[in-house]
Amino acid sequence: MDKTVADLARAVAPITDGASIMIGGFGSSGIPFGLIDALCAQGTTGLTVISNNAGAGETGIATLLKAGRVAKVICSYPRTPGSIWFERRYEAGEVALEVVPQGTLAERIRAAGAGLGGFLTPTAYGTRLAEGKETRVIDGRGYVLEAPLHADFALVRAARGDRYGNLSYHATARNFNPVMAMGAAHTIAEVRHLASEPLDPETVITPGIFVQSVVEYGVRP
Amino acid sequence: MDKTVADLARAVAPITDGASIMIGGFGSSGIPFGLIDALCAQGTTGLTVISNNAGAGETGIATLLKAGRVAKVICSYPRTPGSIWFERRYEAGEVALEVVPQGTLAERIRAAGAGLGGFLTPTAYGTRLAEGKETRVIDGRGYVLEAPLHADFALVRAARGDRYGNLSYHATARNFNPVMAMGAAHTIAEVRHLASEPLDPETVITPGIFVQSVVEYGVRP
Amino acid sequence: MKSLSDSALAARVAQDIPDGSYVNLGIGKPTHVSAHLPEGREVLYQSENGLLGVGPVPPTGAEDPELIDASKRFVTPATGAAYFDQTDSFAMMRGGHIDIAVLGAYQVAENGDLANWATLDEKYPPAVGGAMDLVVGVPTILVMMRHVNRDGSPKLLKTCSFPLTGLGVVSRVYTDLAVLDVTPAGFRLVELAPGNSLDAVQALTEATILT
Amino acid sequence: MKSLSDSALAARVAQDIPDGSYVNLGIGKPTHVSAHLPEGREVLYQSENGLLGVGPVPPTGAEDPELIDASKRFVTPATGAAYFDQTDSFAMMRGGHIDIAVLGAYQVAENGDLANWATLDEKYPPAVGGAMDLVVGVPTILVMMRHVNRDGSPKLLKTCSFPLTGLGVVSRVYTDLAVLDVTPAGFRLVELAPGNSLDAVQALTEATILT
Repeated sequence: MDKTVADLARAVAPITDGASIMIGGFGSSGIPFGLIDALCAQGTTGLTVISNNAGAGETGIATLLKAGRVAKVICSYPRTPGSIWFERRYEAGEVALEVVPQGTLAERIRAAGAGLGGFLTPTAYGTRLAEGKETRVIDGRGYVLEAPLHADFALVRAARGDRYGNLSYHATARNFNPVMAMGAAHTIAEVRHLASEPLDPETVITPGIFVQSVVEYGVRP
Repeated sequence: MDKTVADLARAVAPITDGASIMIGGFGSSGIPFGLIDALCAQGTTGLTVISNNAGAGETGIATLLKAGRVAKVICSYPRTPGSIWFERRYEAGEVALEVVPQGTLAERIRAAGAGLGGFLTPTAYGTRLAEGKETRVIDGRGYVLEAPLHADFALVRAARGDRYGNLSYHATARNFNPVMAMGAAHTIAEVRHLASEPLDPETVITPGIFVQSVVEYGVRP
Repeated sequence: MKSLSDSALAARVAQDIPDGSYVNLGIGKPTHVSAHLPEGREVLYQSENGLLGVGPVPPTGAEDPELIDASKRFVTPATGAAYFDQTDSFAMMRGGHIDIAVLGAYQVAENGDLANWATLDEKYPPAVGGAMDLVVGVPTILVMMRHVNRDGSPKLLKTCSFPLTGLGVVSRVYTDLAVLDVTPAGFRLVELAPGNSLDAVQALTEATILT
Repeated sequence: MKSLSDSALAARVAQDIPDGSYVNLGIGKPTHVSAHLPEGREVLYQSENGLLGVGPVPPTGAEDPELIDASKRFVTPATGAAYFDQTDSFAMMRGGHIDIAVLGAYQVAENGDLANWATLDEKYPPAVGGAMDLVVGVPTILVMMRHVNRDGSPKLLKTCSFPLTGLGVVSRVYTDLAVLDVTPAGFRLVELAPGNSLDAVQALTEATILT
C-alpha cells in the first residue's frame, strides 16, 4: 500500500471544475498552501470551498478567490485579519456565502464522514442562522436539525505522514484537518515530512483509511 | 489545579446508590479494575452500568453483578467469552438489559458529551433495535433518531495521567475510555502511571477538562 | 456431501480480498481469513475495538494484555497500523471507509437480509456488538458460515425467522458447500465446493439457487 | 464620565475568574483578561482552534507559526496544556465543560440576548466563528465591551436590533462605566467604575438599570 504522490500537481490532478473542496486550516495555521497553489496553477474553477476562514492577504484560499475560481464559500468566519479578496468578490456579488457556526461546521463534516444522517444542535437556535431549518424542543431546550456536509475532496496539511496515509499534526495546525480528512470522498494530504518508516501507531491522529494520497511539501508557513 | 486523589476508595466515594455509571473497556482491555473493585467494596447498589460488555469470569463488571449491585445494564455485547454472572442475573430477571449497537452506543455517549440533542443513524434501521424509535428516510436511506446517553459518572482506565487530568492510553485499551470521559458528568480516571510532570500536549488523548479526578493504580491486567 | 474445512473456507474467502483493501473480520470463523491471504497482497484489517492494521497473533509469553482484537484474541499491530477510540472506529465503519466486512451468520435470506445477533430464545441474552453498524456502512458484506445448522436445518432461507441485523445487506455467501451471490432475483451459484452437486446443495437450502 | 482603560477593564473581569476554572476568551478585548489574573489562581484558557491551556505570547523571534490562538496571535502552551481537533474543541464548548466564556458584543439586551456576529450592513459579510456554540454551551457568559458605540449610541438595550448570537445567554456585562448583572427583571447594577454616577451611566443606557 503506497499512497505517496511525487508532486503537488499530480496530487491535485483529480480535482475537476465544479468540485466541492474542504480546505483545512484556521487563521494562518494548518493550511495546505502547496496544494492550494497547485490547484490554482491547474486552473480548476467553479469551486465550492468549505473552510473555516476565506483566506488572508494574497495567500491560501485568497489565491483562489483572487483568480476567480471560487463560486461559493461555506465557512464560519470569512473576515480574518488581512483578508481582502473574499470581501472584494463578496461585495461584487461574485461569490456566494453560507455562514455556518464553527462547531456546527465541524460537526456537519464529521456527520458526513461518520455516515450519520444529521444531528440536533442547540447552536444557532432562535437566530437568523437557523431560519428555514427544522427545529424541535427537547426537555425545554431548543435544537436545530443540521445535515451532514459532504465534499468531493479535502486538502489537508499535516506535520508528518507515511505511505499508508497516516498523519500526525503539529500544535494548533491540527484544527479542521482531521475531521475534513474523514468527511471528504477523496482526501489529499500535504505533509511537511514524509516519513520513510510508518508512524508509531500511538501517534497517528488521522488513520490512513481517511487519506487517498500523500505528497511531501516541506515549506513551513 | 490538582485532580489527583490518594486512593481508589476516595476516588469512588462520590458515587451513591442508584447512580448511572459508564465503565470503559472492551473485552479484557482498558477496564478500570481497581475502581470497580473499590466501588464494590463501598457497597453502592442499584446501579445502571453503561459499558460495551458486561464482565467476564469473576472480575470487572462481573464483580458488581455477582454482588447484586446492578439494576440495569446498557451495552452492546453482554455475552463475552467467560461471562457467567451477567447470564445468571439476566435469566433470573434480576438485571434489566438495554442492547445498543456498539457504534450507536459510542455515538450516544459522544452526543451527551458534545451537547447534542440526538442524531440520525442508519444503524439498526428496520430491525428490532429500532422498534418504538422515530425514523425517517432521507434520499432513499432509512435512519433512526437516537438520543444522547448521559451518565452521572464514568470510570475510565488510562496508561498515563497527570494532575490536570490529562490522559493517554496504551494500544487497544483506548476503546470507550475517551468518549466516556467526555460523556459523564463526573469522570474518575484510574491510571497505571501518574506522571509527576504534565503530559506532552501532543500526546494527550483525553484533555483534563473531561476528567474530575485521577488515581494511580499500577496493577496491569 | 463434501464439506470444506474451516481452514479451506477461510482460504476461499481470502482469494476474493483485493490487494490494498480495508477489511473488517467478524468474530469467529472470519477471524481466520487473514492467515490465508494470497502472497503479494497487502490488506489492512480493522478491528472495531480500535486498531486499523491487525497483525499476527504474538508468540506465547509475548502477549500484550491490552492489545486485542474484536474476538478478544491477543494480536500485534501490522506495519502501518493506527490506534483510535470507538467513535473514530465506528466512523470508519458507518461512514463507508471500510471496503469489505466478512461476517458470520445465523441466517441469510435470498433478498440479502442478514440475521446474526439474536435468536428466538428469550432466555438467551441478545448481543449485537458492531454488526449492525458494519452492515449499514460497509459496501461489500461477505458472509462466511456452515451451509446448515447442526441439526441439518437450512440457514439460507427465503425469509429470515430470527431478528434481522440488516436488510438486504449481504453481497455474497461462502459456505462449506458453495459460494452464492445475492442478486435481485435471489441466490445465484458462483461455485460448488469440490465434490458436491447442485442438487445435493439445493436440498439443504430453503431458498432456490439460481444458476 | 470616567471611562476605565481597556487594561483596567480586563483586570476587573479577571477578578471574577475563580481559581481552577476553564475559560474561553473571545477575540479582541477579552484576550487581555488572562494577563490580569490575580496571583495564586490557576486557570486554563481554551482556544477554540484546538488548545486547552493558552500560555503567554512568546518573545519576538521565538514564535511558532503553527501555534496560535483564536485571535490568530502567536501563543505558547501553558503547563498542563493539550492539543485537539475542532470536533473535540466544540464538544468542550457545546457540551458544558467550559465554565466561563468572556465575549465582546455589539449589543446586549436586558433579557440577556446577545448580538455580536452581524450588523445590519448587508455589504459587510457576516462572520460568526464559535460565538453561537459558546453561548449555548457555556453556563456563564460574561460580556466585556465599551458602554456605548463610537457615535455615543447605547449598546445596552431593551431589545437588540442586530441579528442575535444567542437568546437570554448573558450573565454579566462589564463596560468601561459599570458592571451589570442580567436578572429576570433586567440589568441590575453591581458597581460603577470609579468617578461615575448612576444617573450619568443610565443616560447612556437604553434599558433601565435596576439597583
